[in-house]
Amino acid sequence: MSESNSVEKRILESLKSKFGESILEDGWEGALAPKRIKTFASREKIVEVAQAIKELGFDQVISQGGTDYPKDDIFKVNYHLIAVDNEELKPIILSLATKLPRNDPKMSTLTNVWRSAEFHEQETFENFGIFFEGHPRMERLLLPEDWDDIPPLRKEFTLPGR
Amino acid sequence: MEVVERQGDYLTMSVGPQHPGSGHMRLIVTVDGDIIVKVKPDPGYVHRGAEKMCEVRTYIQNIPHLERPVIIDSCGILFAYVLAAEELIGVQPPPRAQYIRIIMAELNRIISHMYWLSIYGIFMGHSTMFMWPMGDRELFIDLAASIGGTRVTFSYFIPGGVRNDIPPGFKEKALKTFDYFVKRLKEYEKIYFNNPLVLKRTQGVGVFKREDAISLGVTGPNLRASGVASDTRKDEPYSMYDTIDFDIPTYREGDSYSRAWVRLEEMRESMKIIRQAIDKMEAGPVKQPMRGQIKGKVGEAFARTEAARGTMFYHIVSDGGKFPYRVKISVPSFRNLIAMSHLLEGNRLADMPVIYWGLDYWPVEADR
Amino acid sequence: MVSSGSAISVFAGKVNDLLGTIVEQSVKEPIRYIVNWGRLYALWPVHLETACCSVEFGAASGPRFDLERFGMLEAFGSLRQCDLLVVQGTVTRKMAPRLQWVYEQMPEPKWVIAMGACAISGGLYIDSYNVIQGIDKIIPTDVFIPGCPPRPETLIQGIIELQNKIRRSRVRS
Amino acid sequence: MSVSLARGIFDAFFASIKSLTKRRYTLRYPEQKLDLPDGYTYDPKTQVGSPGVKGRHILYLDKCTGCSLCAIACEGIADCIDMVKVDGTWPKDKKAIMPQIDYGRCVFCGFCVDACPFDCLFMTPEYELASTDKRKLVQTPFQLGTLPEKKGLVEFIPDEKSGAHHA
Repeated sequence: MSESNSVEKRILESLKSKFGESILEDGWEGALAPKRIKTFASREKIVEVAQAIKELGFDQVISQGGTDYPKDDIFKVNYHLIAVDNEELKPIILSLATKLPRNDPKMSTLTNVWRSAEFHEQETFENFGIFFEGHPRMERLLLPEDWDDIPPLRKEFTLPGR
Repeated sequence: MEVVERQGDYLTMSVGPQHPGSGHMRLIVTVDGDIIVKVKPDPGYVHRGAEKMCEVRTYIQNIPHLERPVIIDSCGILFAYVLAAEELIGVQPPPRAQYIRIIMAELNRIISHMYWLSIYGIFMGHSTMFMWPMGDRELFIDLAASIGGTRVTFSYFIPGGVRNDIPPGFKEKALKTFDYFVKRLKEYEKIYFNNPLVLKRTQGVGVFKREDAISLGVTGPNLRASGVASDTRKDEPYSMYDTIDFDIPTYREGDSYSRAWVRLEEMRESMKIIRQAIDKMEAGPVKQPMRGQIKGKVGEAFARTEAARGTMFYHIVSDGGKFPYRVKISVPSFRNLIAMSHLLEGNRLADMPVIYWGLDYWPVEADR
Repeated sequence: MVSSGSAISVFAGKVNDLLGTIVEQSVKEPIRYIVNWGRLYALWPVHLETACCSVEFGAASGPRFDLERFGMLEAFGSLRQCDLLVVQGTVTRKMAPRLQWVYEQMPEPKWVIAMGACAISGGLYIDSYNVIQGIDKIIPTDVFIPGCPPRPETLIQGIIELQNKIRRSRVRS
Repeated sequence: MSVSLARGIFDAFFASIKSLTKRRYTLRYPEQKLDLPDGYTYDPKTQVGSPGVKGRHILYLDKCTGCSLCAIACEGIADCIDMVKVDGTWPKDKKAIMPQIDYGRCVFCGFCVDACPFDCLFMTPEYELASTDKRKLVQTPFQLGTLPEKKGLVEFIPDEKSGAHHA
């Protein structure tokens, strides 16, 4: 356990040396757990941080999704990254989070860094209304063509009869 | 795959959603003659809003509808949810329950691969290969149903263990079935996998290069067919997989043929895993009893497992209430969908069913 | 003269009616039987998969349950030669217009089977924003097969119910 | 190349021909029925169920107290259980309300059985529920109170010599 923990610590340290303490600045929970690394980047710096994470060896986006926090008036966007082609990093899932204000939900896309983020970002766009600048196809994917309600995964959207 | 831009008339047509070869999705295909130039997938015909529904259901009530997206692999999709929910609720399943989970997950993997194999057969017009796996699949369905109660949707894993013990006489029944099935697999190889007609249609069709497969986010058997030995059961052993000895079959070619072989080999490995799990299982409780309303602690948890189609990932955020605050389901089919247009472009229209189903894309799972 | 002539014509008309009913009764019933018998064992289902119940439909067409014993053949390309629509599971808002188009394109007579809880009433997805709560709201439905998904035996039982219904049904002239 | 081609085709052909000698695979359903085990039951003390088939429910009317815990458990799943008034006097059930199940909605997950603390709601292996009338899918407490007759006869036997068959 200690050995695998050292890999995670080393990755976090290398990110810290590049971007400072802001990489840990998440108001929710600790940054390091066994096989889990939680990082944070502001939306201005996220492409830069993502590039650095990719260079470390994380080559696939396993999941990307948003969470709506109407109380704090923000959206939190999580990218979960794995390494399929790097023996040392294989057990680790790295989460890269960012916060967006609810009245201006916009951030630049990470499809240029990881191509596998493409459909995930499209899905987050239709479910939350978060706009990804520079995305090749920012259009509806799963919802019906005639959807005219607010994006369904926002908290103010309530299910009928609930 | 390189597409040579050609002068001439392009024809755009949509394949599906009512089409014998498409399932419940639509592909908008542009062809030049019979060469596919461009493919735009149009999923969402079975989008049922599972992620939103999770927010108004308790951790237990979420179980039945979370396994519906992929009912042929219902334990596979539920496994990661249960692991993430256990982390939030703070319960640990007893060891016997963990072995039973492995047995069920692997049985589901075989059931899912058999369904895939039979449809793969009928897509190539090989009716025998539809009938044989579809029939032998029933043996494994009977095995799983004797534990789970229903034929495909078991609602069997719950946070804290499994809902019931395995029935008496399961071991003998399972071993008898495996002995039968191992011999059947050899016949499958004869009539299908080594059949020259099938070789001609699948070898070198829909080739995925290793780098492309990684960068596009392809997962599961499709990734392993391209030479990347990536399997969550080995990478990040969850449950009791670290006590079990098994191999990950990988192939280098990355074509439709090797994707079929990966799945065939995986069925053999799954039987190996179940045999070991049955032997290692000791008597004991199968569930940690819980009293009162189940609540998750404030925070977030994520877990991944290896389902039949690839890595299943759940991200659950809890605000301390009885309902999860947000459940993000990341399913392998959805991540394989991006590869579809990449693979189809430049191939012939006649090869489309082989490539499409060779990816084992399950629309209901992708749409959620 | 006039009155007797009209009496004769009335009489002739009555005889004609009576004969007509006798002939109709004696011919229509066998014809109805024969036509229905022909329809009964040649149910050609549309290959429209709406959701996950298609797995159990596939299993029912497999060798263990073998729907072809009941004259149900498997997948077909053309809607124009099909007379049975098996709605295999959830119908979403995106799929609903397609389902209606498929139904409209099928020739008369046609029957609809709602397979699975989602097709009957929405099932698990009672409060989902994207699911139609029961297909009998959009197309007329003949047989309901409960289950999630139904066992292939239940599907076969539903098809036997449908065949009984066809056997009873009237034939339009 | 041509030798291996011929050999491959011959192998495939021979493997298929061999299956002509095997026994019939098909379960002739309406005449033969599978021998299913008993229905799913649950022990509220140990919180563990029994491995059993999840089919139509059985309600032991004399044990039901009308607590409507099953309906609450089902509310977030399929919402198929309604508590309805039943005729007669029930010593344990003062309000005389009992569950009525709409099989047009039920998904046979069995969480209502887990929720019942009085051992009165279990499942049976009955699955023949298809109907031409949607209203007939709703089963009243009295309909749920009857045990199905056991009709199971045959078992599925995997046997590579004679082929998998039902007997």
